Amino acid sequence: MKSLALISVVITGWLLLSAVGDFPDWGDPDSPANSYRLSQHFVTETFHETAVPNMVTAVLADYRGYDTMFETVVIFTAGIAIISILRVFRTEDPGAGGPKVYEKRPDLIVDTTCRLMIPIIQLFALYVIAHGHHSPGGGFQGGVIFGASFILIALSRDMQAAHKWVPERRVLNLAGIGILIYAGFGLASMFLGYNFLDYAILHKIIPATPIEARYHSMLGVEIGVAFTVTAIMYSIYSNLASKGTMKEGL
Amino acid sequence: MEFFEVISAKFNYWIYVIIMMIGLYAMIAKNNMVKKLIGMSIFQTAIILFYVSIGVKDGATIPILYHDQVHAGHHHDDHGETAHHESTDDHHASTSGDHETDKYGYPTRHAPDVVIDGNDFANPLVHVLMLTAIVVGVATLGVGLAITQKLHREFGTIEENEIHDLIKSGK
Amino acid sequence: MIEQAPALILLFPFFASIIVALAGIRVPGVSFPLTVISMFASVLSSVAVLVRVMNDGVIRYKLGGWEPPMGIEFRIDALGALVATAVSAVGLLAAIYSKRQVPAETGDRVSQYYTLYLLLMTGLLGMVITGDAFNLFVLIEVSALTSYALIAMGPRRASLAAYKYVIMGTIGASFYLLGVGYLYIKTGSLNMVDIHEQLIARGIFDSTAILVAFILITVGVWIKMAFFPLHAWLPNSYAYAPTTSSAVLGPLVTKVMIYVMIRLTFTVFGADYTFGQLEWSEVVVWMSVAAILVGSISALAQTDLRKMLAYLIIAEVGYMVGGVWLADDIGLIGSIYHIIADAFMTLCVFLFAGIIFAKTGKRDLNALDGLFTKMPLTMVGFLVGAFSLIGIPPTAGFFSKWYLIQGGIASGNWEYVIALLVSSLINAVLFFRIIEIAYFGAKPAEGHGDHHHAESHDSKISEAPLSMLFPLLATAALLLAIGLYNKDIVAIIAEFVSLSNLGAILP
Amino acid sequence: MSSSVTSFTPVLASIVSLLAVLPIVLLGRSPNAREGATFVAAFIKFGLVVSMLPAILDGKTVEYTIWEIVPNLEIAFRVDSVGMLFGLVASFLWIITSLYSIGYMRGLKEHSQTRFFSFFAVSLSATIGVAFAANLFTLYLFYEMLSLATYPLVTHHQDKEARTGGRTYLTYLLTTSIGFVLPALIFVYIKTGSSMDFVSGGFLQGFVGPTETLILLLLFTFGFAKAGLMPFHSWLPGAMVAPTPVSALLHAVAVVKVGVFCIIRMFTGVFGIDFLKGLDLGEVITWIAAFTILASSLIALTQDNLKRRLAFSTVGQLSYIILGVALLTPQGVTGSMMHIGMHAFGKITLFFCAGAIFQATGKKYISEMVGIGKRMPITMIAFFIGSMSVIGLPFAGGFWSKFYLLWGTVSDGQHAMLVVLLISSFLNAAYFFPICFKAFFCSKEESLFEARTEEAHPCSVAALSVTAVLSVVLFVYPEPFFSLAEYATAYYMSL
Repeated sequence: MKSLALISVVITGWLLLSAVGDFPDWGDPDSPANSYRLSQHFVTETFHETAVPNMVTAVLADYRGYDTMFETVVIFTAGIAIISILRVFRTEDPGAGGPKVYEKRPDLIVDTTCRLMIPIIQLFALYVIAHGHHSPGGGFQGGVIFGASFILIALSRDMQAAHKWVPERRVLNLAGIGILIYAGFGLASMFLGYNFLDYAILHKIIPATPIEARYHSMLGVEIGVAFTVTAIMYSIYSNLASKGTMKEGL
Repeated sequence: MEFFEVISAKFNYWIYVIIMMIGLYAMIAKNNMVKKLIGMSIFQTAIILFYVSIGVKDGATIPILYHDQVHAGHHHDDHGETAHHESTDDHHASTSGDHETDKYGYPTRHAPDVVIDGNDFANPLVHVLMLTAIVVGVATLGVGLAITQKLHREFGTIEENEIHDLIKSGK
Repeated sequence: MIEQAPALILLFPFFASIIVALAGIRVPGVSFPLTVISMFASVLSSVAVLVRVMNDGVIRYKLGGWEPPMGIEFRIDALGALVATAVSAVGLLAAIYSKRQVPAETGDRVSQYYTLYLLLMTGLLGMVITGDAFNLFVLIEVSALTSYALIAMGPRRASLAAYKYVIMGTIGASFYLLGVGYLYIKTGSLNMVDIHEQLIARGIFDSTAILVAFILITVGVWIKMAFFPLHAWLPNSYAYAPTTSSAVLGPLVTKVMIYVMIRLTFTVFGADYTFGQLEWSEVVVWMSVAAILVGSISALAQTDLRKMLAYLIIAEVGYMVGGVWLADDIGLIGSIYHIIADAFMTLCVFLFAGIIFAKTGKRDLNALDGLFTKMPLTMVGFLVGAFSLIGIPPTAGFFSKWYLIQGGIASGNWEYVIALLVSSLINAVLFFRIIEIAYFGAKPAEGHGDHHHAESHDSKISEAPLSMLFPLLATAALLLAIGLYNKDIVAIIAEFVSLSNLGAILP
Repeated sequence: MSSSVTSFTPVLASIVSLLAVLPIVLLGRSPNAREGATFVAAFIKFGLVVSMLPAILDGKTVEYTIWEIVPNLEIAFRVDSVGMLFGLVASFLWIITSLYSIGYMRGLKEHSQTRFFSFFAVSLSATIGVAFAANLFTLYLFYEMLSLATYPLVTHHQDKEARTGGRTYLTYLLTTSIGFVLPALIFVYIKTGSSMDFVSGGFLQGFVGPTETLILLLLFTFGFAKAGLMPFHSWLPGAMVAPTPVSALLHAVAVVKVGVFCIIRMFTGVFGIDFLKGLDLGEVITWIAAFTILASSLIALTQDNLKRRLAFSTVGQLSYIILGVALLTPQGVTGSMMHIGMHAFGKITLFFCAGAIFQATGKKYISEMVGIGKRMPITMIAFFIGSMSVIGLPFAGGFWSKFYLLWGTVSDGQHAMLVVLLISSFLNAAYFFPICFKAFFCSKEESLFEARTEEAHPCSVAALSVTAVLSVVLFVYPEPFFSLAEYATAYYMSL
């Protein structure tokens, strides 16, 4: 296996390197990728067309919003997949053969620190989500941070404590609702007579110009993404950490 | 020195290939399933490095507009919006000269006065793409780990050859 | 609503999957009907799109209203519409079959199963109709993740197979992603048609980067379709997955990847580049010959029914890859026709294998002992599928072979023709072995006297329930229909092939 | 023969027995009604075939195109004189065989009789389909259908022996048809780009070179392995595990005759006699056929199992037909076509007799049949007549076809073949006459049977008597076959 691996690595590496000489220099503003109308359009026109100063957010949630919807679906799929692979609904035989799970005693320092930190983390997460139009951030980033706050609860105390906040069903609901929010914007555009995910038409139902409708819808879909990511991040953690039993974590 | 020049001009691309091959080697050669997944993670991260390298522009900053550009834009926007609410017809009459509008009277371009230089900002597209790739990487890793855990639950080991032995011996 | 039909093809299963995920966990009973209804709606949308494509030509559906290449578009030509119809139809039939088997084989995870199932269909249908190279990657991953999970839901050997699939699948998808990156770095575009135009406009067909991009994409897609020698992940995955999973994965995943290969070869790189500039047709055709022979011969060595069928898929992949790389009009028509035909015949035999497993609980060929008398209708459905795989007229499989062999002869690739014929014969041996067991019983009587031995076995096994029988027989009927109306299907395919410019580059 | 009539009759003639499967299956519970359905279908079929006879004798053809299945290629029926000849023989003998099988199957209380009669009907459908096929593609379609439809018949007993026989049967037939005929078919399609209709003088001329022609000729000749040309003959003795009515109709008439019929079609309608003559390719096939004739006759001599001896005899007789066309002379071709009919009647009589003996006494081996003439006189007289016909002696129909074959060899100076035919006739006599002789003329001590007359089931005896009598009648009045064969020869050799 080792020699096979070495051979394939050498061949692939040689193949990839052989094309490097053909690439434009690193950082060359005139490279095809940077000078073609695609990236130029995204840089120069995004603000005019969507009113979002953060081009990445605009491209993510609008120009390539369809991709992003499926990105969210990928996360959602991963969550469902892990549940379907790992989750044990029957109660007998918890964590057979795995490392022994200790019952945690509450630790004052860890507990207090986390108590203090978690609200701040969550607040920051909301900021990242909401301010994604103007600064680095967005639904994915904020969602991960938010999800991390729940994971921190589970880590600092135990999984049951985290479950009080986000029981399994609520996790799944959140994840599904997140995607529904995203796709709902698309569907709404469709019902109003435009193509799927063409937010501009939503100005008919929100008081704004078409360009502002895009701006606001993007915030909406980012919130949807954040829902899903938050929920699934926690779900992946809790399943993996409890070996699918959802009883006790690490 | 010539050689060094060649390398340095495309430094990132060389590095990405090397990182990627480390990952690929681990994916194929390692026997431990978690190590394989780590290799997979390295492999995917290398691709992210590659893509992000494409989008770099000398002398450009992150693809978010400068504050004053946005501010100028918002200024126009606010103005337009107020006018719109107060008296639509007036607004049209007064702005049709310098702002294009569509047939419903909505502006076709937001803040048309703001001038954005294409060379000021890095290519945003690759970042979007890589956001997706990261997400995919996380998802695959998660599923991979879940399957590994299931295998561990069922076979009591995560060494591939041991599992093969167990299957062969009919357990 | 007709102009929205392209999006509806995948939006129906997509929304249904979310609803199943939300509602199914409370009321598992809604999962199955929702799945079937949404798949049915998807079939209708596909047919509507197909009709529209045939009348008005290529449909371009701009998602988000953005002009490509800025935004993502669906670009559905005759080929895409045809494959989408086949994919959604297979999805519908396999879904109907799963009614009883999902609760039986996946226990308390019914809603998760159907969620994943619908997401898989969403991914596959999305792959077929998208016109964006990067979006294709995302959808490949959606379908891949769901496949991993659908396989891993099986018994314990399935988990190991799924793990290998994760590793191989990730390498394949990553290669594809890298290839797209190489294309992007040279052209700056992600839209398939636009990439092709840029390749021409910039005159960079000689570039090494484009060559490497081509290799990466091709190899990546080959891994995903289990083309020999990159097929190692497939047999166990499909053999040990729950029968409902393999009934949908077996027919669809490899076929859709072959569609993707055709799409990328002809739309992104263009026939001129692939067959004119690169002179690899010979090599790839020889590889496909190896795939066909290895697949068939390995299938011969199996005693596990589904594993045997899984190896046959590898051989069939060889048919189609070879057919494309014959660089011949008719060969390409044959390949595409075979995508449709093979999707249904693989479905047919996998449904059969599923029914046998459900009824007897056994995986090996001896489970079929004397089944002709016990389950005659099931066997009839199976016979049609088997005849189609062997290539007996007038089933669909005969006509796909007809076109493929024609392409092989016309392009002078006799080795491919011989491989096809040999594989047909091996298939005949394989399936008549099954037919013999089902007809004579596992141990036939020595003399003439004991004619009634079949009845003396345990007679608990009876005809399959309607929810299993209907998809099987419907598939069998479709196989005959696809065969008898092959001319109309080929007319649709020819629409695509005539645009592919393949005839012009031939010497 | 330029004028043609468009009529649905040929299609109907083919599918009527296919449609009959439905009533046969539905009436499965009541044997009399089921057999009634078989008979009705058989008579309708024969009637439909005969109804087209006047038109054919008028020099017309009856055509019907069902639909274009592959671009430029149609599923189409066309009845011409050769097809008519074969169709007449097959559909008529189905009636007789149905009669016989009723006796045989009931007499032996066979299982799964419904399945048996259903597939029998399907096989007949395919046979008539082959006979009336207008082009190579349609022919191939029905040829394959016949292979598969006869499989359950061959393996009817569902025991180990049947499985082995069935395996051999399918291995040979499918290997050759998929391995040889299909590529040749597609090659021809590509080269000519035509609809592959059988036409006078063939359609290959001008499209393929001499080497390609030779390869195609060999692929087709060996590919239609139902013709039993050596070395692809061993499925035929293997298939003798089938119940005797199956052996009789399928392996003396329908299946094997479909094989030679296809080869005749190849020679006359695809390659064209003149084209082959120009390339001098007939000789290759004549030698293969000659070898098969002699070898199979010698093997037949050594067989003790009556059905196997008949099988090897069939292999040899089939090669007569191939040899006849391969002579590429008008008389040879006429002789071949006539031999399809003449040999069918003779051989089916022999098979019926073999079955009747098995049915009445359970004997399969020739060595056990000493003195059987006293026990089953009608059967053994029929056997004698059948033998005469197959050997080609006067007072039986076989004489005429053999006469034409011999004439064919002489007219073109192919004396080697004349010798082959004569030796073979001698060998035929050598393996048939001792059976008849020992059946009747043996001392009381030698006889293995008590001296009481006990024939088989009356249905069986009636059937074999009819065919035996018809064999004789065909000597006196060979008319329909004779003129049909003459017409065909004239048409295909553009005389």
